[in-house]
Amino acid sequence: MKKLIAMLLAVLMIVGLAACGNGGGSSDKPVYAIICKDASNPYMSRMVQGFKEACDAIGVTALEKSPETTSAEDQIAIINDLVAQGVKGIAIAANDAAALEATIKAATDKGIAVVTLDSDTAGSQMFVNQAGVKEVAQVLVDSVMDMTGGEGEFAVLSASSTATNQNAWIEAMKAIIKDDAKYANLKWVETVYGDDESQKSTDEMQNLMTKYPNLEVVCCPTTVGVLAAAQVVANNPDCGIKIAGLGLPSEMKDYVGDDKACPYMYLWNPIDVGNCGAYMIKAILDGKVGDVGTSFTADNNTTYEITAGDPAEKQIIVGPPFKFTGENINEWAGVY
Amino acid sequence: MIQTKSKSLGKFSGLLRSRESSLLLVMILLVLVIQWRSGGAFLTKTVITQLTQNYAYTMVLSFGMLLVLLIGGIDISIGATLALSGMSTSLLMADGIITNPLLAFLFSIVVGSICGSVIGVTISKGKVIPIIATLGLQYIFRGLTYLVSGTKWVPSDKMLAGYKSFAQGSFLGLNNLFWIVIIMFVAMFVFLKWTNFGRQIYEVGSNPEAAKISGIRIDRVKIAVYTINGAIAGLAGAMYTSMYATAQGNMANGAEMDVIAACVIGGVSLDGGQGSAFGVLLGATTIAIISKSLSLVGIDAFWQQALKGGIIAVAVLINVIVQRNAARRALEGREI
Amino acid sequence: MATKSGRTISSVRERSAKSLFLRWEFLLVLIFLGVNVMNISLSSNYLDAYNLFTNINGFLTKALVALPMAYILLLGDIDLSVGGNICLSATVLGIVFNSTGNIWFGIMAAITVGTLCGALNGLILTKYTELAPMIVTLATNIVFRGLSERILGDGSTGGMQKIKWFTELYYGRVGNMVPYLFIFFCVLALVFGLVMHKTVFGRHMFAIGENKKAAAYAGIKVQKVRMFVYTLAGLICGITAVIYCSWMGSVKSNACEGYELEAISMCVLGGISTAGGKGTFVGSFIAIFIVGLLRYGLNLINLSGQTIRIILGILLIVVVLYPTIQDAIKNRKKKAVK
Amino acid sequence: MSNTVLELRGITKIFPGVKALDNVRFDLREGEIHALMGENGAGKSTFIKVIMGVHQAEEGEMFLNGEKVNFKSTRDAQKAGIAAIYQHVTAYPHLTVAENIFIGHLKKRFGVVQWGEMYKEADRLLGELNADFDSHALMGNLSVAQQQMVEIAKALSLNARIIIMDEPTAALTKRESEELYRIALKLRDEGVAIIFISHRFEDMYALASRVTVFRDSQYIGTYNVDEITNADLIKAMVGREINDLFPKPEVELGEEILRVENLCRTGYFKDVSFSVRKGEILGLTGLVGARRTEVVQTIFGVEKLKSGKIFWEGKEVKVRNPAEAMKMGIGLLPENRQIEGLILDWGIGRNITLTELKSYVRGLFIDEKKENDVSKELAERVDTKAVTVFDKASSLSGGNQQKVVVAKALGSDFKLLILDEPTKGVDVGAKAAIYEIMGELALDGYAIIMISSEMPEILGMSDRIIVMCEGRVTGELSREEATQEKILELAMAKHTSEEGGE
Repeated sequence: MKKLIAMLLAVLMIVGLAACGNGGGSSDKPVYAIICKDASNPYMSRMVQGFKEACDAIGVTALEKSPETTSAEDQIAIINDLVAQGVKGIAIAANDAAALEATIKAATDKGIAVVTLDSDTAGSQMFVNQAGVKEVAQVLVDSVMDMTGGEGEFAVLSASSTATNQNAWIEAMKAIIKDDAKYANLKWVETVYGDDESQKSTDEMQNLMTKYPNLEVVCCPTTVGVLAAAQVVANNPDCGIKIAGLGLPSEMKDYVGDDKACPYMYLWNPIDVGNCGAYMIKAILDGKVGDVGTSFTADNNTTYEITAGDPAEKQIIVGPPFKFTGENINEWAGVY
Repeated sequence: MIQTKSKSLGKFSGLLRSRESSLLLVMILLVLVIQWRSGGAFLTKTVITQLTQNYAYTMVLSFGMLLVLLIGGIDISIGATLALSGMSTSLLMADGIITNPLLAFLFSIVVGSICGSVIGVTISKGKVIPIIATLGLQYIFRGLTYLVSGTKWVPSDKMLAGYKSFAQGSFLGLNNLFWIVIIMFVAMFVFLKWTNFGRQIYEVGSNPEAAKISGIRIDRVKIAVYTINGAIAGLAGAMYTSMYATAQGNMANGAEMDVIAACVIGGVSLDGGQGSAFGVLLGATTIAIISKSLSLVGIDAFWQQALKGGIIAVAVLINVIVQRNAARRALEGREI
Repeated sequence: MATKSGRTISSVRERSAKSLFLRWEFLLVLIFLGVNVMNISLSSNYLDAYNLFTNINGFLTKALVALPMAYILLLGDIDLSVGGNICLSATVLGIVFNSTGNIWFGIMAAITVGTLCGALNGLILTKYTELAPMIVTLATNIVFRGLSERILGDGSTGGMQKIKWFTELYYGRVGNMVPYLFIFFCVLALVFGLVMHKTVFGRHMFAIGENKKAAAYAGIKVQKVRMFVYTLAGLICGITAVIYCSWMGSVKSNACEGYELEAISMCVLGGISTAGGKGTFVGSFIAIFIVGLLRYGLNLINLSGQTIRIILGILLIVVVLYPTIQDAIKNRKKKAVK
Repeated sequence: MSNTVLELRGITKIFPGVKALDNVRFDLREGEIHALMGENGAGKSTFIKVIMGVHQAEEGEMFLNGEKVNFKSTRDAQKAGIAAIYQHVTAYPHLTVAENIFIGHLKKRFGVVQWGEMYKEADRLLGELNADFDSHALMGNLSVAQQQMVEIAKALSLNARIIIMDEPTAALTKRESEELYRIALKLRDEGVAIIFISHRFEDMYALASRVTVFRDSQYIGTYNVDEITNADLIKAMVGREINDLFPKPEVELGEEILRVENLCRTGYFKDVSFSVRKGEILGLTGLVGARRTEVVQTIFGVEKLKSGKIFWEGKEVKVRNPAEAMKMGIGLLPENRQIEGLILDWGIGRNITLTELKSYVRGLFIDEKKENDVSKELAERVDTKAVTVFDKASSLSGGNQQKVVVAKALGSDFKLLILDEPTKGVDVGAKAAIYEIMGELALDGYAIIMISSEMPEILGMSDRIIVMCEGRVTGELSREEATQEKILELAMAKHTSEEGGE
């Protein structure tokens, strides 16, 4: 008999444990959900912050979901859960450019508005592009151009080899350098992958410095990579290497400035991106979004011009990349 | 009767001695090949210091794993223990509760040893198979790391200056972290060779039944070994966070695989009773050299993973072939 | 040979009701019901069959590899290379499909590569029996994933979703409700269960897991069985790769990470003891759905992925500790009696 | 009369299903070698384990130099000055000889192990025993005899006042045994009390002053060695006349079924040749380390052969694995039943049917009903004491476990049965039953090879006896010409056999 009681206890334990979860899913206000790329990325947490602020303004409940691993499979599982919960809109930073299409289509068929932000995927009704792929690539190439003084060796330290955003920017940078003779004597020595992990990014950065003694600039189109690279340069000041790329001001506060490792860097306000994502969902649900080429005014009374995107058909640009220099870095460090 | 050839080799006896000297030979050969292939870029002061600094924490972890393997156990949760102890220490530093670096190191070690003792009790008193106990606890510790940090990072500017500078500092030309490795190696060598408890670990691993009859309390030895292993993982957590000056949720993900490989290459047998501190030091250094030099030698990023797996497999096969020959030679030695 | 003292031995296995209750599977059924009760009470739309099946389909790819993993654990071995194997097989499918333009070649290639990878594990482990399966399959896992990373570089191979019938493998449903994959999984699980419990091969696996030496002396070709089981695991990885491509449409080198540990947890939860030889298939079958639906339920109440991992970790440890707790209760009872 | 050093009274030890020791008495005087004799399974080894604290007796008391003691582990016994040398040496293969000697009492100063001192001391002890290896050797590389010498050195290092030797000469050659006698007598003269366990009379006559006999886990009596005759001692040990114990039926021998010619396996045995005929019981005997088990393992296909020929029913055959051997009709009952012969956690029914599972398949699946019925019939045929076919093999006594293994063999139609130490660790009652079954099998036309190191059993049951020593066949004796002395002489005659060494 004692064993039976033990068994019932085990079951109750599980039920009790789970019941203490934070609240049921069926509150009356409509729910907008946001899905990040993975669970531990400060850029993503700022984007979620923006998304939540916008949701409060619109008067809907915001719901943040992050997958266990940075993979498309986990994101698909989350989308299915959200559809089952009957959320009204989903904003997703896709881990794969194609894999989510069928699942998103199943959601949109059910009238759920699905937008992508930060990194795009097929099937999305609208890509909230923080800054055009070409614009980002252009600013990165120009920074390298400026920091090398027009010619010299430079390398790229990217996130993981499967990161859709970074790969798109790298392709665009290659195209820009090939088309314009101005960049002819820039020598792109190598592209290495830090997998968005401090240790691997540091190792790859150190290897670059050893393999290419007269390397002048390392361009890091990822917030994790740029911080690791800046730290390596700061730790051996006489290496004479400059860091360019995209970084969070709060992270890079000690490393950005004229005499510092990273003269200047670019990024955009992830909070704006999150914010804009929420309003896009509202706009789609209200049927305001027309075809490519037209424009509309969202509830945050800013007008957006719809341009053709790839792989999502429609995309809007939140704004040009923002430049952080020694002067304005401290001011923005508090914001994000 | 067989006459053992120990007399000619001086104090140390046969087989164990020869495996470590052959491993040293392989390592030296490896360094020479890398030096030649990388055009002399490997054996420079900067690369060696980087190598000793970046891989100090895996070397330290390998000594902890040596103890666990010696008693015939296994621990695949050391990556998660490292992350939990490193993250909790960094969080307390960010909130200003821990103000001096030494206290931070001690706190991290304490958290690690708590995790280790939980594993020890589950395996010894709970009679759970080591691979399954550490698999389950790996999920729990990794989940706690994210839970404790609320999936956010601890940025570098929130870390104590003294804590970060410790990792960069050096003493008598050697990096501080590498000093920890040296001290750990000496301590482990003395502990395993000259202390009573050290010998008991070999006894429990070599012949558990005989050890039990002769009055050694097996459960106590197991709990002690796993607790020490946890404490070492805690120390490695502090070393990792001070070295990379940030604390991420996914740090040291998969570190346990490299550490097990280092021990196996270092001649430690997975069934217990066989292995030495010197062998593990060589094994860990070999793994560090391989990981560090792959990109230096111009093997492109995409071959690295495949090559690393191949090298582990080859090292394991060589170990078995050496053992088989020794057994066959012993058989042929018997006069019939 | 006359029977000596006429002592008779009964050969009828009587099933006492009590013994049925105390079996491991009953506890799992209890937990399974508990999970469902919890899910229903937590969110009303859990019972929506369509969404339920969509979610079940989500974890069936992991569940497929749990089937051969049960056999491997039964033998007292382990296979940490299933994740890498599926990733490599899926990569090969994508590459072959894109180069030949014919999906059938892709499918054949994926299944062959998967089976060969499994056979490679088997070959090494049966030729060098002293090698620990954990370290060998750990190394081959890194090699398989490394090869797929080498082939794909920073890109990915895809476009499989353009073939309509191919995507139906995963998304297709009978009567727009029960997915083909679910039916395929249940049939495969039934076959695996019957082979394990009712056939000579299954009994041999139990014997090997329980005592390798006694099995060898009883004329069982131990190494042949191990070789077959590892190759079978490879075959199932190949098939899972095909289904993965039909589901995802494209493959990256970080696909299927962690599948091996998930599969092992499902089997251990199902009562397959890692010391080999014990455990039943029904237990693992139920455990697969316990893990899958528990995750689904906890997701429904929006627990973060990490908290779910903690709960699964705790569940795994509690379940494995259960026999020891049982013995402790029994001993205390015995001590009290004496 | 020197005073009593160790005394045990009313010792009873119960294992599941069997009473290993039943109200046993024993006393040991200072400076005395006291022999403890009895058949296999009489409880000698269990008694020693009770003294050493490995087992705790349910009833009875132990007195050391007059005061009551109770040891929880061998470490307590060692601290009290009692050392034991077991038959199956419990060594640490990965560690050096020196460490094996000083296990549990490492020489330490301020907590630091003094290796130099230990190696020196170990070499001194080994020198005293004039061992031909030194303290740096790895224990795993040594032979059984060498490991035994290390155990003796260990006892000396504890300067124990009481030393227990469990069957020490079983693995030693004549020269090594005499060496051991010299050491034992030297220790005795230094006042050390020794309990010497053996079932070989010449050990007892050479060393002991008193002898105690155990039979069926009971105390029979203690006698002065010079007052008791050989026959009375055997009668006390065996409890019955030899001849009526072995019901060996007269069987008319059939034609030759198996012949092996100069089988060799590196490191184990060389030029082993013999043959066996239908209905014949061939005894294969020798000391521990004679490699008899390895020979039959090779015939049965568990291990590979280096060279030599095997003829089955006249034709030369290659036996690559046990399955092939069994298909031909060769069955093997392995030496240690509990590891190689049975799956302890399984029911006896499933154990019995394991080898011939294919014959119980109906359609695709195993017909469990048929399987249970056949296993019931086979188990009853060998009169196994069990309630149901589902009783776990581990719950049975040694004798019954052996009957299950025999029942398993009867399930297949073998022509040759190899029994490796069939009655080891089996109580006397079950022994008689096993001999009976062997007799009946011979009558049924089975050829039987019986490996045994018990002289009465070999003499009583075999038609022909092959004697081996250290991997070589040293002689063949017919049933009529065989005596215990001749067998022993051949068993220790390394390389002195007629056809000259290698």
